[in-house]
This record gives sequence, C-alpha cells and structure tokens, in this order.
Amino acid sequence: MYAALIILPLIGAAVTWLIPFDRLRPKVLSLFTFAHLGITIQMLSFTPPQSPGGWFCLDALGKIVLLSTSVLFLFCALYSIGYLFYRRERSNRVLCCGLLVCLSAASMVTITHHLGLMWVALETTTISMAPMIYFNRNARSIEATWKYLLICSVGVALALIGLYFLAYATIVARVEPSLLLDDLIRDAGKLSSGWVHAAFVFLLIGFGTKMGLAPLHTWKPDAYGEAPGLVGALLSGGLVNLAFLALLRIYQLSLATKEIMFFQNALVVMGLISMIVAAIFMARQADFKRMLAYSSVEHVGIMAVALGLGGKAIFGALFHILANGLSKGVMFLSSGNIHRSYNSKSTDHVRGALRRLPWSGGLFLAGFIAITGSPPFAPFISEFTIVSSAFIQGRMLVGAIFLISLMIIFIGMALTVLPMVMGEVPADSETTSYRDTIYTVGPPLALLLLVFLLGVWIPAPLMTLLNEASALLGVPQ
Amino acid sequence: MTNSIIHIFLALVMPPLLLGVIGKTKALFAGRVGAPFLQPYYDILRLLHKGTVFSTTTSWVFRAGPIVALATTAVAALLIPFGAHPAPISFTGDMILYAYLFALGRFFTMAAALDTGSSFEGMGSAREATYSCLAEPTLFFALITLSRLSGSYTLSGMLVNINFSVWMHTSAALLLLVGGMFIVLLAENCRIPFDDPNTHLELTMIHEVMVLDHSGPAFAIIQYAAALKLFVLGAFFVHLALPYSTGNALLDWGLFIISMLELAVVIGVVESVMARLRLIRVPQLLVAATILAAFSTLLVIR
Amino acid sequence: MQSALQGAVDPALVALFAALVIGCAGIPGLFIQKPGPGQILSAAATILAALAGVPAALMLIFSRTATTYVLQWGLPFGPCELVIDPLSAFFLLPVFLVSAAGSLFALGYWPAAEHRTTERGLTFFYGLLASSMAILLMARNGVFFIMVWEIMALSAYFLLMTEHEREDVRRAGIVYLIATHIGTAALFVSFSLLAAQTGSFLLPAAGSLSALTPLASVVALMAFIGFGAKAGIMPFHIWLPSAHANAPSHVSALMSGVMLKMGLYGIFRTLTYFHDPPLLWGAVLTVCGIASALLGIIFAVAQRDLKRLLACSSIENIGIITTGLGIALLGVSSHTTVLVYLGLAGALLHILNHSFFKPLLFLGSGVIIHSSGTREMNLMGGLGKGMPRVALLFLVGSVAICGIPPLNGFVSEFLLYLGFFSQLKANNLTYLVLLAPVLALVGGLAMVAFTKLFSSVFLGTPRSSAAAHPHEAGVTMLLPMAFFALLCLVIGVVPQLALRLVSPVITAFYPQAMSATVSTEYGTILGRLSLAGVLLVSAVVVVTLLWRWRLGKGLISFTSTWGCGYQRGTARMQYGGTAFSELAVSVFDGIMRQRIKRPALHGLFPKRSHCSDVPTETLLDKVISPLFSLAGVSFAFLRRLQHGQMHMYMMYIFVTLFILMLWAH
Amino acid sequence: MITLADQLLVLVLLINFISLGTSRLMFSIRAVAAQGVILGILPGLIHPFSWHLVAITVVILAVKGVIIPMMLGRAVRSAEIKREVEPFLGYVPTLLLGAVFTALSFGFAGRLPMLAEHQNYMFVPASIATLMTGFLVLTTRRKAISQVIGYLVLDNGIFIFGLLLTEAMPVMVEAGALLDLLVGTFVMGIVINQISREFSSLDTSLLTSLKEE
Repeated sequence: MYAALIILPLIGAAVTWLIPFDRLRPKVLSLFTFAHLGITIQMLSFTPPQSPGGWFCLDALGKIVLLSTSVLFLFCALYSIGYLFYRRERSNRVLCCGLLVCLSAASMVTITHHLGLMWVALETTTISMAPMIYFNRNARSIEATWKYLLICSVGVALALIGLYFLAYATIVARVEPSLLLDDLIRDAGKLSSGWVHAAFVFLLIGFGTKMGLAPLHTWKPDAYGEAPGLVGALLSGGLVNLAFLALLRIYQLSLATKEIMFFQNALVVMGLISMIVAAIFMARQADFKRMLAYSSVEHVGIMAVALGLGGKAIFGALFHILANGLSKGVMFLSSGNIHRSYNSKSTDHVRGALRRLPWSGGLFLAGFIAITGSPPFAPFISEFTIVSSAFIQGRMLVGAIFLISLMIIFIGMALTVLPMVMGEVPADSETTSYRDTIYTVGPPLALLLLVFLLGVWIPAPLMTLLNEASALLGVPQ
Repeated sequence: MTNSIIHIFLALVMPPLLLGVIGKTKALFAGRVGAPFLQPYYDILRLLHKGTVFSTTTSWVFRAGPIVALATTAVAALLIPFGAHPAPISFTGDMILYAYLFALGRFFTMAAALDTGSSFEGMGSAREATYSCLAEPTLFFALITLSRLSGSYTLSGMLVNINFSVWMHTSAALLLLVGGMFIVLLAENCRIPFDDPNTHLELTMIHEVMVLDHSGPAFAIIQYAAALKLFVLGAFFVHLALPYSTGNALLDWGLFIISMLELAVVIGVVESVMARLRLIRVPQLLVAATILAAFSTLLVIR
Repeated sequence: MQSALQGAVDPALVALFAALVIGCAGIPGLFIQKPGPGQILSAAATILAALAGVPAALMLIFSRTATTYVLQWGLPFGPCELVIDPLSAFFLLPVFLVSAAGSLFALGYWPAAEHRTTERGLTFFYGLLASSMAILLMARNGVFFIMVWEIMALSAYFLLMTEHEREDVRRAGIVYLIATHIGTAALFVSFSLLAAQTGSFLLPAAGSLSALTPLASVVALMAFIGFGAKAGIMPFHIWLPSAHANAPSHVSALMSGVMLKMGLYGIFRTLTYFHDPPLLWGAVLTVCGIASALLGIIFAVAQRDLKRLLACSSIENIGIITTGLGIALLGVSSHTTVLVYLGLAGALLHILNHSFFKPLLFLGSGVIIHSSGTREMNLMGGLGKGMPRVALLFLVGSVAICGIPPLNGFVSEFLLYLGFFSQLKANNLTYLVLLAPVLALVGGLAMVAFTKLFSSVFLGTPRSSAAAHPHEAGVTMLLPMAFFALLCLVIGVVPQLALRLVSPVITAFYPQAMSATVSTEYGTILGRLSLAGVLLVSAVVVVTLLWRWRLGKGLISFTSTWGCGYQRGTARMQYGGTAFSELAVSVFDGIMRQRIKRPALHGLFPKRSHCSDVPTETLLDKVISPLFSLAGVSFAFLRRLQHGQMHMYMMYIFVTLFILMLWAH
Repeated sequence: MITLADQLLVLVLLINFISLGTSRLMFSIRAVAAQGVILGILPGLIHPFSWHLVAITVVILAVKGVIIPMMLGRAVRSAEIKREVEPFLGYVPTLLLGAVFTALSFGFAGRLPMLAEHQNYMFVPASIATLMTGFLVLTTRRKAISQVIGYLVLDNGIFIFGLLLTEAMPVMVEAGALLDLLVGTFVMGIVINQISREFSSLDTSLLTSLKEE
C-alpha cells in the first residue's frame, strides 16, 4: 500500500518521460494523479498498519496533508491539460515528469515516520520543483530558479544538521540511536536539552525556509512570480504544507521533551513577523503573482502562529492546511488564466478581468474573498478559530497583531485585486488567443466549490480526522 | 368652556389689530397720522374679494402654501394659553407640537415660494430656512427653563405658572429669557431689525418676498396667518414679560388684551427707532439670542 | 384570532421559511436564459414571502415569547441556535416590508430587458442580502452570526458594484468593503471575548453578564465599533454616503432602510447581555448619537447629489436612534424607568419610521434619476408637473423625515423629546435636557435639507434639458412608494398603535420599565397627539374650502411669474439647490464646507464662464486619505528589504539562526 | 587512528581559511575538492571496516573529489572568469570573521554535552566551524560560483558531524542524503551554466532584477 503510493507516481514519471507527444502527456499525468488520489482515499478509509520497523506509518497528520496534496495535484494536473495547450511552443516533458516525481516524494513525506527519510523526500521535492520554475526559460525565470534552489538547499541543509543534532542527542543519552519519530518521542525525556534546543533551532530554520516563514521567505516572491500558475499553486498549496508537516513532527517531539515553550514562542514570533512582512509587501503590489506569493507568506505565518498558540488553535492550523491549500489553488490557477489572457502580470495593465474573462475573473475575486477569511469559505473557519482561541487564551497582544495585520493585508489585497477584476478593459490592452475553457476554468471552479463546502459544512470523517490529529499534537479531546 | 370660546374668538378676531397698532405707533413716531387701527382688517377683506393671478410655473404646492401656513398657526393658537387662562388643548409635551407646527407651516410657505421659480422668492426662502433653524434652539431653551421653573410639561402649565413670585426668585434667568425670546419673536415674525415688511426692495426681504406671487384670497390668508403668528408668539412672550394676573376671569382677559396691545406698541417703537440689520449680522444676533436663553437655562437647572 | 392561527402554524417557522424563500428568490433567474421571467418570479416570491412573514412577525411580537430552533451544522463552534424573540421579530418587519417593496420596484426601475448583463446578479444578491438580514436576526451562535453578517456585507458589496464600470462606484465599493471588513474584525474580538466569558459561542441571555469586568467593557467597545461601522454612527460613517449614493436606488432603499438597522440591532442585542451597564456606556452612545445626528444633517444640507443627501440624512436618523438607545441605557444604569421606556420607545419607533420614509425617498429618487438621468439636483427642477403623483409621495416622505406633524417622524422624535425633558424635575441626569435644543436644531436643518431637495427637484422650471421631459412612474414603481407613504401617514395619525407594537420589545428586556401606569400614560398622551393631528388635518380642509369658495367668486387669470420688474428671467436664474443651502452651510463653516470655485470675471463684458461647488468629506479627505498615503510611503520604504541581493538573503537566514540560538541558550 | 582523523580535521579548518582567503575561483574549487577528499577518507579512519563503509567512502570521493569540482571548473571556464573581484566584504575582514567564528564554534561545542570518546576530539567544533565558514562565503561573495562553493563547504561541515553518527543513521538515509546533495549541486551546476549563457557572467549581483521597486 505504502509502496504503491510512492511507486505509482514514479512509474507515471517514467511513462511521461517516454511519451513523445506533448499533447498526450498532460492527460497521462492527470490519469496518474487521479489514480494516486484513488489510492489516497483508499488508504484514508482503510488505514494500513505500520510498516515493519516503523519507517512508514500514516497517522492523522499525514492523512490530512496527503489528502490536500493529492487533491491539489489532481486538479493542477487537470488544469495543465488546458494550460499547456496554450504553451505549445515549448516541450512539457520535464514539467509533467517533474510533477510526478514531486508527487511521489510528497507522498513519501506524508507517510514516513523516519525523520531522515522525511528530510530526503523534502529535499527531493525541492529539487524536482526547480526545473518547473525554470519553465519559461528566460533571464528572470533562471534568476528565480537560482535563488529558489540555493536558498532552499541551504535551508534544508540546516534542517539536516538539526536532525544530526537530534541523533547525536540520542547517542549522548545512551539510548538506542535512531531518527524514528516514535523512538525519539519515547526517549525524549532522556535527551539532553542542549542538543535538543540546538536541533529545534536548526530544524525550525530549515523547514521554515522551505515553508517561507519571514525572514527566510526571500525566495518566494521570485519563484512564485516567475513560475507558471499551476506550479505556483503546487508550491504554495502543496510543498508549503509538506514543510509544515515536518514542523508538526518536530512539534510532536518537542511536546515529549520539556522544550515546548521555547518552540511555541519561536513559532508565534516568526509567524507574526511573517504576517507583518506580508502585510507590508502586499500593499500596492504591482505584480499580482508576487502578491499571491506574499499572501502565501502570510498564511504560513498564520499556521505557525496557530501551532505556537496551541490548544484550540491547533485545530485551526490543521484545518488551514486544507483551506489554504485549496484556496491558493483557486487563486493561482485563475491568476494563471488572467496572466495568459492579458499577457501581463502587472496590475496596471490588467483591468476589468470580469468583463474579459467572466469565469476566471470571478474565480479570482471569489478566491480573494475566500483567502482573506470571509465566510462562507473554509479559511474563515480556520482563521476565526485561531483568532478566537488567541483571545480566549488571553493572548490579547498576539490576537491584536494577528487581526491588525489581517486587516492591512485585506486592504492591500483589495486595493490590488478589485481594480484588476472590476471596471472596463483598457482599450490598449493586448489581445491574446486565450479563452476560458472547461479545462482552464473547471479545476479552479471545482477547488472553489470544495473551499465553499468546507466553509459551511465539515464532513464527520474529516472532523474526526482533524480531532485525532490535534490529539496527536497534545490537544485534550 | 366659555374661556375656550373667548380664546378662540380672540384668536380669530384680534390678530390684525396688532398690525394696526404697530402701524399706528410707527406713524406717530414718524409724525404722521397713519392708517386707522382697523386698516389690516380692511386690507384682508379687500383681498378676499379680489380675483387671483396664478403663475403658469406653479403647481398645487404653490396653492397649498398659504393654506397650511394658516391651518398650522390656527392649531398652534389653540395650544397657547391666553393670559391666566389655560389653553383649550393641553397635554404633556404640547410645547413640542407647538414648536413643530410652525415648522410645518414654514415648510409649505418655502415650498410655495420656490414653486414660482422666481430667484427672489428663492432668496427669501433660503433666508427663512436658515434663520428659523437658528431661532429653533432659543425657543427650546425657553421651554426648558419654563418647565423647570413650573415643573410642568404643558404650555399652559408652564406659562400660567409664571408670576411675580417666580420673577422674584429667578429674575436673572427670566430677564435673559425675555431678551432672547423678544429677538426670536421679531425674527419669527420678520419684523425690523430682521426684515422690513413694508420695504419695496425685494432683494432685502425675507418673508414678504416669499409671498410675492400670491394674490387675492390666498394673499389675504397669508396676511391673516402672519398676523395670527405674531399674535400667538406674542401671547407666549407676554406671559414671560408681563405676568400679571388677577383672580377674576374677565379681568384677566382684559389684562391679556391690554398686554398684547402693549407688546404691539413696543414692537412699533422698536421698529421705528431701529434700522434693518445687514443680512450678514442676522445669524449673529440669533445666536446671541440662543446664548441668552441657554444661560437662563443653565441658571435654573444648575 | 392570533391564537387560532398560532395553533395552525408556528409563526417562527413561517418567518424562517419566508426568509429562506427570499434568499432563494433570485436563483431561478440565474439559469433562465430569457430576460424577464426570472425577475418577475423573484419579485412574486419575495412579495408572497413577505405577505406570510409580516403577520408571522407581528404575532411573534405580540405573543411575547421566544421560539428556539437548533440548526444542525458541521462546524466546531457548538450548537447553532435560531431564536426569534420580540426584538428579532420587531426588526423582521422592515426586512420583509422593504425587501418586498424593493423587488416590486425593481421590475420597473431595473427591468431585465434593459439591463441584461447586470439584472441577474442584482436580483440574486438582492434576495441574498434580504434573507441574510432576516436570518441574522434569528442567529444566536456568535460564529453563525458573524458568518451571516459577512454574507450580508458581501452581498451588499456586490449589489453596490452593479455598475462597476463607473470609477466613483468602484471607489465607493472599496471604501465600503474596507470599512465593513474592519468592522467585522472588531466583531471577531467582541464575540471571542464573549465566548471567553461564557465558555460557548452562544450569545448570552439577557442580563446574564456583569458589565463591571474589564473584559466586558472591551466586548462592548468592540461591538460598538463593529456594529457602529455598519450602522454609520460617527465617526464610522465615512463609507456610507458614497455607498448609498452609488447603489441602484431600490438597493439603497434596502441598505439605508434596513441594513443600517442591523448595526443598531447588534448594539441593542449586545447591551441586553449586561444587567448593570455603567453610566459611561450610555453617555458614549448618547454623545456619539447626537453628534452623528447634527453632523450628519449638516453634511446633508451641503450635498448637491440627490442620493448623497438622502444618505447623509440616514446618518442623521441613525444618530437620533442611537441617542434614544443612549438615554435608555442611561436610564438602565440610573434605574430611571421612565427614561428607559421613553428612550427605547422613541428609538424603536424611529427605527420603524426611518425604515418607512427612507425607502420611500430612495425609491422616489430612483424614479427621479430614471426620468432625468442625473443625480445632480442643480440640473433638475419642475419635475413635479410631469410626475405629480411621485411629487406628492415624495413630499410626504420629506415632511415625515423632517419630523414634522402629522406624520410618523414627529411621533418618535416627540417621545425622545419627552425623554430628554423627563429628567428635568429630577436631580440626576438633568443635563440630558440640553439634548432637546440640539435635536431642535437638527430638525430645523433637516427642514433646510429637504425643502432644498424637494423644491429643487420638483418645483420651479426645469434647469436643464435632462429634466425637461419627466414622465410619471409606472404602477410597479408607484405602488411601493404609495404603500410606504400610507404607513407614514397611519403611524403619524394613530401613533398609539405603533406604541403597542414597540412595548412588547421593551417588556421583553426591561419589564421594570414597562409598568402599566407608564404605558397607559403615554398611550393617552399619544392619543391627544393624534387628536391634534386630526384637528390639524381638518383645519387644513376648512381653510381649503374657504379659499376655494372665495376663489370661485373672483376671476382667475394665469401669467408668468412676477420677476420683480425684470422680464427676461430664465430657468437658470432660479435659486438652485446649492444657492439655497449656501447660507445655512456658511453658518457651519469649518465643520462642513461647500468648496465653491467662482470664476474670476474681467472687463465690462466678461466671457462665458462657469462656477462649480464640491461639498467636502471632512473626515475622509482630512484624516483617512492622508493616513493611507502615509502608510503607503512608509511601506514602500520598507519594501527595499527585498532587493534581490542573494548574499543579503543568506545574511537574513544567518542572522535569524544566530538570534534563535542566542534565545535558545 | 582516530587521532590521525583529528589532525586531518585541522587540515579541513585550514582549507576553510583558504576558501575564505583566496580570490582565485579555480583555486578555491580545488581547495574544496581537497576538503572533500579528506572527508572521504575520514570515515575509514574512525570506523571499523565494513562494506557499507567502503561504499560511502567511494561515493564521497567520487562526488566531492571529482564530479562536482569538474562541473564547477567547466562552468568557470565557459564563463571565462578567473577571480572573485570586489567581494561584498574584503578578504582580510572575512578571514578575521572566519577566525572569530571558529573560536565561537569551539566555545559553543564546549558548552554542549558530549560522548566521552568524542570529548577530546574536535569533530563537533570543526563541523560547526566549517558550517560557519560556508555561511560566511555565502554571505560575503557575490559570484554564483563562490556561492556554490560556500554551499559545498556548508555541506562538508554537516558531513563532518555526520561522521559521529554513522551507526545512528542507517546506510540508506546516509546514501539518500548524499544523493540529494549531489543532485542538488548537480542541478546548481546546470543552473550556473544556464546563467553563464544568459548573462555571460556568474556575478550574482547581476541576478538582481527580481525585487520590489
């Protein structure tokens, strides 16, 4: 079962690599992602037992991330059919192949309990994404790729040494040396605090870089800005969650050790910094893809704060994994369409999208409303949970900063998004061959429906899943 | 009952007489013989027999103006006590109704004026609107002071209650009040120094210019309504300024009539010794009146 | 009769059902290709729902009981209760009435045939707005409340965006959206802290909390900001004028007539939680209220845009209502029952009244704009001849909103005046009475504003070709207006009935204020008032007859207006709206300014030139916009941190690592 | 044996300083290659013989000693750049900073509890010092190549630490880590070649078009 989850996409990658026809590849891609989702659902409904040696184990946390990743990949793959049709000028072999490799690695991250293996998988996702960011093959995209690659690699390298510290701590503590999460949690009490502290710092920095917590986020706007819309969607909706899952693992571990307070405070501080930074950079943003990048910085900040707050906010954090991933999908995919149609990312050129692309424009607007935490969409649930629990816990200052930066972000985003979608199309605006089709509009629309559904009704199984997950993170049920 | 009948009778008959007295006083000051006291009655009757000229610009609003003005003033006349006698209609809060009735009349007068589409009448109504809304607070401060003094929330209660003993206790407040209310009285009835009813330069008028286009019976109604308004507000003022009362009902009626005439004379004197203010100064004077009234209020409620 | 009907069907269910029907009324239209049927369908559905909902609401008011339902929902915020108590039922009345009237009006005002692109969305969101407001009134779970609240705000935004190709509409929309979002954030805090106190998101029962904890005051303050921003209480009013001016008129009617009241409902509801509110709260409410009333009406006087004027007068009326709530609260804190009674009665009644005459006026303005194609009062004039019926109805509305007898506006203000005066004899809160002159001033200014409005639109001669050919409105547009006008008249002439409508609400929350003596006393007073009203009407009739009789005697002739000797008068020479209000505005110079650009004239025969005037938005122009630009500049400065220098990015990581290390050890 | 390893670590530290001090790119590439080779033989010195040990040694020697240097060298030649001119921070200050950081890392290591047998060897300080050196290179050099070199030094630092726990880290993970580093560096090499094609220079200060203006 576990093997299938990892092997299947790899097979798909091989197949797509061998297929000579550009038109066929996206369809195969979608086929494999669809199969992957099938397996995922199968595994969610009938959880396979822990693999011998305990390297693989799909717990509630993993399930949530796996689900969101798999769904997002499916819709992005479907979207790629329509999108790549408009990018016929260049081969999509690397893109499709890379997507599947990334999917395989991502599944690996979600199902493994061996921190070392998780690290390897994470690094693999990082590397496999690089060529997709370079999809446009121009000076800007090479620069973006370079920054993405170097910063993320350095970050993940730091995470590695963090892991080494953990391992060494086990050796020092004279317990059976291991990087298995369960062993570590079991022996957590015995580990020496010096090493554990250092480990937490390096891991936080490492995974934080991959996640894009400010001030480690510097690669994000460039990468998101230059990558195609669907890659942006995967980065901000998928990879971010994987890194967050890694942080969750560390959080589990820190719960077992006595160092939880430090870790939580660090998370809250970095989260708030991320939100403030996002607020500052989003106002009057001239490039709507970069704006989305900063919005992603904001949301990882939200998740970090929620995790740091603990208690009921954990539920918000976990639900935000889904909510944020799906809403980001809507935003990036529709923004990709707008970008195609206007052939510009500049908010000065893009005007009256609702007139030119009623569907994509509408989706972009709806996505904006959703992502800024307005009901009846899913992010409202998570964000409200987080804010309210901040206030209920009496963390007034945290709650206040949280809310204020949300406000500034909303204003900044509104001032960018509304002029884009409303009003008349400027007369001098470039006309392109792009038209809304079922392939380019369907996936984001479906995602939006999901976001809406989760905003008004959380299915019972999902609810239990979320509760189990927050139980894993030490929330009394 | 009889009192009510007398009340209504006076309200119906007496108002134009005041205008006559004022006119006579001014004439005497100017060293002329002047028109007879009953001149205003003759004018009104003559106007009632005349035909009417309508402007083609106007609509039914124009015709409604005088009617509503008269009707409201008439109802107001039933709310205000004359002399020591309480008013025919009196209930808690009637003073507010009293104040707002004039507003209704004003609304229609102004609308009628603007209906003619004449720039002069527009001017007039603009001034009327502004000045009257500046005069409004003064009246309310007066009402507050009075009801605080009398402990009553009805016009009759608060006005009839004023007598020498009250004066003795709160002379300062009442003096300020008298000052303020007299200004308001002049302003509301468009007398000098605010407005000159019988000037001939429309540019400077307030009330008269608003009714330029009315003619015949309608104009008669306006004349009469104006007189009635003077009478009603005068009655209010007389209570403050000349709070005489004897126990005897008939004597009180006489006293009331005399004091109204005194008021008319005073107004005549003021009109003959003063000149009309520049329009810029008018708001300042009105605000001054408000301040006087406000002070009197503060004196009694502190 | 009531009991029998109640036996038959539960009125609460009926109301809920009606709300849902209104919400779904617009949906079929989205899928019907042919323009028209969808709109008619939704109008019919809405009206039927209202016909069912209004009696249900009335029954619920008079039954004086609260009906509770629990909504099964999948969200982790505790049980979601729907409760209709007299207060909710009372606020339901305007929701149903105005939404139904508006949807009927839309048939003539925004026909699908002419507005193919916009009509569908408009109809859909209109229904959504109405029903979200209705459901908001029933929501008793804080989170559900906020969700419905936000849906209401958003659908209002989309309605406002109907004509988003116009620049000013877009600007208004953004300002509105930001304002309402900030308000919602304040509500987040308020409801979260409530939950922190009660332990669940269910709204606390009346009088169950103490106001003396520091948390309570934060709750109240945040609620005041959040709900006040929606209600348009100063200083949270900045979004209101442009938003209401730029929406389609029947939407403005719904927003101004009902949506603002939702803010007031929220404030009222929040206040009911606390059994011992400190005097300060009442004072704050009263001061903000009276300030809004005065400033609002001053703004209104200065406006030249028909609908902006109406919007500003909404601020005024909301202010009056808030003042009423404020003095009622003062009464609660000082255990002065009569004050509680008069304040609440006045406020609630004014809520009802305002939701009758304001929609009437907005619908009327819709007709005017429809036929003259402009909102600029200085370009209108003489429309009264083309559309006499509209003029009459509009006149009723104007008189009512000025609070002049014998119409409904006066009744509520009358009660408030009595409230102000009521403490005159007592020795505490005596200074309340000083509100009376201010309110009087407000009334006077309101009259300036509305004589300006009515006369410069309907009276005189047309000032531009746009206004030259007015045409009477169709029956679908006249009927709703006539309906509201009738309601204004009825409440004005028989106010006792209206009082019976509000007293159950007062009893529900402040029974001590609702002693039999008090109610009977003020019932009789209002009875006298209605007598006076009747007397007034009859006096008008008498004088009219007399005049007609004399008129018949003399000969009647028609000619042009007397130009005081000047025979070449043109329409442009009439006193326009701006000219009319200039004097009044100049008195309040500094608070409000009509920025008038006068041309400089040279020589004996100056060339053709033109003069323009703009009423300033004091708060928005002087405070908010500079603030925003300041933030923009400083942010732009901070954005240099993202400079593209790789090694500096590495430095960021390094420094963060270092700091965390220091922190950890 | 292990003492020999310890002395080799001194060499590693020296190479750190060389990579900090030199301006000639080719030279520092070679230096890092040498560092890689040393690291390659270290495991053999501290651990008893095993096939997995051999495998690791071979892989490391191949990767760090041969492949990566070759790749970088090709990039340098294709871009025809000899030396890092005007670094963000001059060479002498960098060297001083390097010294400071080395000292700091020794101090830091001293404060951490350690296994008795590692107590008087300098694996931990050396690894942290090398890590810091890598960071120093990354933050003070502008050229893309230099930054890759910095990244490699950073990796070496991590690797040194890894020596302490080869038994804790199962072979597969170790291999995976190495593989990832390899692939990462490999992709970087590709990217660098692309850059040199796009910009005809490897100065990352040219790569600054993506920013907030």
